[in-house]
Amino acid sequence: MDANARQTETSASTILAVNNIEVIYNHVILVLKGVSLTVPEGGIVALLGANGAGKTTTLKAVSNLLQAERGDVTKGTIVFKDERVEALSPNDLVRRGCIQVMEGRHCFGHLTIEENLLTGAYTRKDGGAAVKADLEMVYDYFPRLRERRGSQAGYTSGGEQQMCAIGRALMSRPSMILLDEPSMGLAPQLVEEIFEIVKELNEKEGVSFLLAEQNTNVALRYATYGYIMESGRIVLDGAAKALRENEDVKEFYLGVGGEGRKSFRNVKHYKRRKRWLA
Amino acid sequence: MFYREAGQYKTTYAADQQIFPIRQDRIGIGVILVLALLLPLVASEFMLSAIAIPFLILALATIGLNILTGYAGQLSLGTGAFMGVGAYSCYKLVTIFPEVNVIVHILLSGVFAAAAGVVFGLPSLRIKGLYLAVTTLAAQFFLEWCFIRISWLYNYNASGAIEVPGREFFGTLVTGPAAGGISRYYVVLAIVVVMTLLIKNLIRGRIGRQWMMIRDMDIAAELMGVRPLVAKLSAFAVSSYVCGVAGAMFVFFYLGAAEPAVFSITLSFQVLFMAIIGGLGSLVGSFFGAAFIWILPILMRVGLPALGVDIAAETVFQVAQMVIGALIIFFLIVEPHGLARLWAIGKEKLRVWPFPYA
Amino acid sequence: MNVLVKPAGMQPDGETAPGEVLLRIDSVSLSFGGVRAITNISFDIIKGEVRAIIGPNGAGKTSMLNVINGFYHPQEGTITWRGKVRRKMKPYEAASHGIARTFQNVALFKGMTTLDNIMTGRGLKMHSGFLWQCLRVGPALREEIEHRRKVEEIIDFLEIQAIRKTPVGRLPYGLQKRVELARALAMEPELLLLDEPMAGMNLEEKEDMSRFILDVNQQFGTTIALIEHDMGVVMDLSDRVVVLDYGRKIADGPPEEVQANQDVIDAYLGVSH
Amino acid sequence: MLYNILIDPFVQMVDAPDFLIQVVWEGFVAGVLYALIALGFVLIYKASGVFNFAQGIMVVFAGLSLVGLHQKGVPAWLALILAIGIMAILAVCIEKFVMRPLVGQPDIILLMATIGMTYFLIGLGEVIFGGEPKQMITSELGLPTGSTAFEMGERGLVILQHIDIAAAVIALLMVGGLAVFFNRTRIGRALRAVADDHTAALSVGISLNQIWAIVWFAAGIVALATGIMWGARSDVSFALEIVALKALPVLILGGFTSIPGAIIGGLIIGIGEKVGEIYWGGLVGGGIESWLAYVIALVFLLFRPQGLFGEKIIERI
Amino acid sequence: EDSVYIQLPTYRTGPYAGSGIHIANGMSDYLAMINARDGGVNGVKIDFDECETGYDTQKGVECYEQAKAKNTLVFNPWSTGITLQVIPKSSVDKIPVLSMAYGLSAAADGNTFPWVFNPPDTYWDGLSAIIKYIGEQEGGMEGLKGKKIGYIFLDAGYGREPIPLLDNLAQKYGFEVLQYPVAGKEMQNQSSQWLSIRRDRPDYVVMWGWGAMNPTAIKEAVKNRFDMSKFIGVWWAGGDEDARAGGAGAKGYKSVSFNNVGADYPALQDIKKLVVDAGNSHTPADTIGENLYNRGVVNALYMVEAIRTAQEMTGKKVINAEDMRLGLENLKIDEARLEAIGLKGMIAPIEITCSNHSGHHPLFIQEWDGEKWTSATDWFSPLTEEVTPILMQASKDYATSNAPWPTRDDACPAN
Ligand SMILES: Nc1ncnc2c1ncn2[C@@H]1O[C@H](COP(=O)(O)OP(=O)(O)OP(=O)(O)O)[C@@H](O)[C@H]1O
Ligand SMILES: Nc1ncnc2c1ncn2[C@@H]1O[C@H](COP(=O)(O)OP(=O)(O)OP(=O)(O)O)[C@@H](O)[C@H]1O
Ligand SMILES: [Mg+2]
Ligand SMILES: [Mg+2]
Repeated sequence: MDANARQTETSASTILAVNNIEVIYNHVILVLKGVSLTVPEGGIVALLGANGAGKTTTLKAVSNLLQAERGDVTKGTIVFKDERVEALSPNDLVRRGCIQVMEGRHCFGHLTIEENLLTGAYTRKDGGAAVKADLEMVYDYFPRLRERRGSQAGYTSGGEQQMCAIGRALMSRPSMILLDEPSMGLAPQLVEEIFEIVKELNEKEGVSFLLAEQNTNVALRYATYGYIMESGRIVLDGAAKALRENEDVKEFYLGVGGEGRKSFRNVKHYKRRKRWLA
Repeated sequence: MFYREAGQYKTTYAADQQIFPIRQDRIGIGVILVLALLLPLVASEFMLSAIAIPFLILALATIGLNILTGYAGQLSLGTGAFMGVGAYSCYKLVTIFPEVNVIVHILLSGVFAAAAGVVFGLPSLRIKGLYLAVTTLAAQFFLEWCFIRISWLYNYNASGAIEVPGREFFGTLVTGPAAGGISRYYVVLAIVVVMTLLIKNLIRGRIGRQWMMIRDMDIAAELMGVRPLVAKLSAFAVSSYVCGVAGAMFVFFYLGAAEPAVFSITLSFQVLFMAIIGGLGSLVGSFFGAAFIWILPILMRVGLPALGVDIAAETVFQVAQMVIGALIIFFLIVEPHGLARLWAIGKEKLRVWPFPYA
Repeated sequence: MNVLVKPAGMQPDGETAPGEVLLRIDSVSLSFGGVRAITNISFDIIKGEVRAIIGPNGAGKTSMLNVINGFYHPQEGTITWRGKVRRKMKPYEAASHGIARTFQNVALFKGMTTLDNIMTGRGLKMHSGFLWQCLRVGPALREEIEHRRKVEEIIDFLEIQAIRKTPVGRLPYGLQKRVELARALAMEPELLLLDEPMAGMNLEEKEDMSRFILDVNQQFGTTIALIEHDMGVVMDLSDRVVVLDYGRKIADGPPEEVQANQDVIDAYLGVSH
Repeated sequence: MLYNILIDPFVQMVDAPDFLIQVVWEGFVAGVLYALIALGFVLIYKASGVFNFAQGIMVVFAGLSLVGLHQKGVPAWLALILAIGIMAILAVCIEKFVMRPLVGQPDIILLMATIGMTYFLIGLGEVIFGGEPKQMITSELGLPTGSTAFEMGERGLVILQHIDIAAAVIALLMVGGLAVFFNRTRIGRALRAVADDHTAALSVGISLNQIWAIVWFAAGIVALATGIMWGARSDVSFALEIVALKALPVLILGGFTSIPGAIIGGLIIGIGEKVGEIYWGGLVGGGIESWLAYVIALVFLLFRPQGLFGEKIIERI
Repeated sequence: EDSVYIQLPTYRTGPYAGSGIHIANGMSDYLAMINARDGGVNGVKIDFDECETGYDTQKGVECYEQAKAKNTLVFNPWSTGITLQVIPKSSVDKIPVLSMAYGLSAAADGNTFPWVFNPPDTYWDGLSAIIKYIGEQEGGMEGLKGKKIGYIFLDAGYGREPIPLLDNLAQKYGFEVLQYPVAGKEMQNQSSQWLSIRRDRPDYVVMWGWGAMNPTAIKEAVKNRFDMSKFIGVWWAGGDEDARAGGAGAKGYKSVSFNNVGADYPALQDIKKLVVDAGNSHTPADTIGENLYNRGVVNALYMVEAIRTAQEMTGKKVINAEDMRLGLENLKIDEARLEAIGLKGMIAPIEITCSNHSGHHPLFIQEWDGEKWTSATDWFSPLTEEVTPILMQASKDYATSNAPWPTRDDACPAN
């Protein structure tokens, strides 16, 4: 596969390179069957795919959160900033600038929104004033959070928690963010805003992103490169633009067939065959 | 290879809902039962009386606790006391109605334990999780105190202990000091097997599902029409019933006599360890856990000196304790969900064999 | 695809015929300490329709559902269910009133298999006694098999046969949502509350899910209240939409009308879709 | 009957105020000691959401190390330092061999692991130090051993043990210090985060290894202090491990996560059970102390299911 | 080589280890010394090992089953709880139970309990001796009238056993009994009990404690400034360490006893020389001669002498458990024999008969002088006449409540 061929010649401008990893849960369930991908320095890479394809697993493998779920990377390498990171602990990775926003929010329920955000700055050493400034920045991004800053996160609404989780990651001033389904449960307007934030951070501060996203439409609009996963393998990859033009992607992920957008009311109920699996 | 259900088709839901839908499992359990039946032929009196009988009884108690903690999610540290209620009720019943069959008394004594369980289960409606431990601890210590203080319970014996009188079942002596290990073993085996079967049925039916709903997500359960009061109290009742029967059996078929200290918090913890090590929410796990916590230390205590390792008795004891502690941690690390899950993973491995993964 | 036959007895007594108001919310307010989650909201749900509730994050949508099924008790206002003002009820009574729901943060019973999870939905319809269940003969066994059949129909309907015996904790998020729907359907509810059923799904899955929702609505006649952030879905599926913002109602009407409403665009949609 | 329950005890209290003071003082001291044990539990619970069953045996272990070293001829102050060192090693080992491999597991599993640790430590302690009780080296450590008696009225007498006063002072200092540590520092916030969600805490870069080592060490120090104080009252023996169970109602009453809760819960339980036992216990033959604490805690819980100062159990769907 | 097997259930761990260790040391060392010095009993080696019970009834039963499987000659439960467990079994398994001065008082009735022995005295003897002593202090038993006697006890079968007799004596002599139960898990937390004692101001306090309960009680008594000379414990509350825990304030504390302390007896010197100094024992040399150690020796002495008696009576060298019972039932150790053994003066001569398995032997009161135990009285007899009827009644009750209780197959000769 040409994607793999490209991986091997990891250039200096690559911030993250995942090489042919295999992940096994509970010692018996093989979930990732050789996944390779690269994120260029300062790039936004989208990881797309159906439910259960293994997107979350891939991100967790990178951030080393798999152990806590009894998953193991049994094969392959992960290189972040020219350093093998499979054996590092998650906090080492955060210190090196790579942070993950977990799927399903995972806010600290008993901490207030503000305390949640401050835990994001745990690894920072640059002083209270800088943290404070960033706190203001997050509040500016998500005014709703400012309103609810004193509430315990466990009581806030789903969307508020999602904002909190993203804000918390931003607080660590990362150089790379692994975003797992950032748009889940957010109002449409906010989805756009989140991606605007991604773009802004990417352009202004050079933060790289690897995002797993179901909202292919938006994701491919903002990403520079995309990978498509199916049951534990990468089945298609390419520049975002090229993917947007791909007929299959168009039909299955963007919902625009030959005759433009279809109504959800009129979808026919039959299983369609994906051409790349043939 | 050998452990695969390929080719075993189920054509009715009834067939699909058997306890052991896979033929190999059915064969396995059959073999185990036959071995259990044949055990007295080879086992010494010591093995029967000091290992097999208490193991079975404690496994039953563990099942009782598992109903409450493993299936209904209500942490209980009062198992010992509920077992005590069963034992003392049984003693009273046997002395008040000596002509009634002792097995009937054993089964009835659970009812009293169930009543106690319901009373102490009431706070569970408001109090959850670790906090619930305090009500069950209150039950533990209060009941333990009652066992000492209410002399009526032990017929005003000066010793404060209850002694098991000899009773017959179909002409063979099954309780009391003169009852042989073999007859006691068979009675215990029968009760434990039958009760396990009934509980298995209960667990996979509507009531069992209600318990698990409460355990997994009580709010969602309630919104789906489960009345927390009914579900929790029924779990307390059934669990205490089983523990009560186990308690009665513990005294009548194993100890032969008991003072209140037998039903102390130590027993509660012992049973809790069995439940957790075996795997919460698993009936086979209860047997595994009981075996691990009961049999292993005995084997070590008896086995180490027998191997010719020359150390003092208390050192054997202490080393056994350390090893058990270390093994508990080791097993949790290998598989936090207990021996039952380890067993399940083993079976899954066997199933996909010769491939390493599914 | 099996043909779904409307089971006998599914249609509750003729109290509310299609087209009549099934549930009416009258000037309901709800607050938690200082936080006002819902302020003076009124709207109704008509038997047989798909009613969408939309609004920005934290607007009070989930809280509204919680009020409807009795998990939250509003400080003010009345709720009329099938023409009768409903007294304050316990959450577990909602189910017997025929209200089922799915949850925003998946609330499956993690320790059980898919099959068992769906079977829990049949709990209220099973009545065999304790002793029968212990013995698992007679009524208990019959009942178990009969309901299993119902559950299998739902499994077929939602196309989740393959995961029948998988513990739900291991399923990917999207499938969990589908199992949750199956569980709610198993209750054969009159009113089905769906809280963001399609969050975290890709287009294909959303299409499937839409199909299921429409089928449920059309074939079983189940009334549906739907919270969803995907405007495409909302516009296509719903008959009427109520829009909340900061706990207040800012619009109510057919989808096209709501979509064009400037307040809604400002508060929620950003650019018009 | 009703008179005996409702009136007589109060008459007794008024009749002999000096005795009442003594009872309350004894309750207070017992409460302080309970609170010390509970404090160790709270530390671990706050930092990991784990109910550390091994706290009781850690108390014994710490006390035995201190006394055992002294018996081997080590001077008291050096023994104290070495005992602290032993607790540090223990903390690191626990973190490395127990907590780290079990990160992210359900609470009950971690609880079980601490039970495994308890078994292990009991065995180890007995192998090293032997099972016989040892006398605490109170005076060698420079702790006061005398007592002061206050005369009250013609027959009244209130006796205060100096060691008890010292225990109260040390407990208050520890509680104060730890409360500040938890509420005012960055680490404190991180600890609370860890208790809520291990995985999420990992994901934001909190080093569980480091935090757990610190906290277990702190719990070890608290255990040592507890061991010294309890040891001064009765001997240091493995029987102390059972007393540690008393910390449970204290903990539950105060709320698992609250440091001030531990001390207040301790005092309520300590004083409550002493007063209850002495003025009401006789009505049912005495010895009600064995369960009174749990019933007191239960009554409080019925009104506040999360304990007096515990964090509210979040129920939202 | 001929040998007989004896299992010694002991506890060197757990909450009661503080008392248990010394007992275990005494028993083992004496048996080891007999093997080393005399090559066993009449040339038959005593093969013994310990079985750790941790004072836990479950483990005790396990040890019993193990002992049974290995054909032990005799079983010494060393715990009242375990004793009660094994009493019913022993008659079926035909293993004599030697519960020296503990266990079930009623078991002294050899007609009802042919397999259980509790020499030299029962708990009821101990209690009656203490009351007798208190009476003497008060100038005769009439002096007891109107007195208040506090009874602080381990709230278990062990501590509760003397209560019926205590109530009985109270009625008879007109004193008042105040009970202060101490729960097993609260052993180290006795301030309530001692506060109550302070309030109630009993004239005497009698203690039925064991393990960690004893030192804690003595400390509390000192702390509460209770007059130590009026504080009297049962023999099990008379360990050296128990009293030592009270520091200087414990001076004057008393306990009833049936053995003298000190290591100057030739047999103990033999132990020191042949066992301890030879490195065949864990015993710290300075604990030889302490009260509980010596008591362990006495327990072992009974066993050895019973074996010897059994050998003489049966003419067999290697005896079995049933012979052992015969030996115990005819055990007689007189002054001459004690002298020969090398323990003259440590215990009073004893005699056990078929119908009297305890003997209700003389006792004495010992007093702690701040360093060690000293005798406070001469040997004197307990109130046997008062105790016997109650005892026989209790034994009858036991048999009826456990009907069908096996009757003795060989009736005791009436004596
Ligand atoms: N802890 C686990 N134990 C066993 N299997 C797991 C576990 N977590 C995930 N899996 C399995 O791994 C596969 C990939 O899951 P993953 O969560 O990575 O998918 P995903 O692409 O993120 O899906 P989604 O879009 O639904 O989030 C799924 O089939 C799932 O069943
Ligand atoms: N039990 C509660 N205690 C305190 N505040 C609450 C509680 N439930 C809801 N809230 C608050 O009420 C507001 C509305 O919450 P709700 O969950 O209804 O929002 P929502 O409309 O569902 O938002 P989203 O789209 O993000 O899920 C939020 O600000 C939330 O923080
Ligand atoms: Mg995912
Ligand atoms: Mg919501």
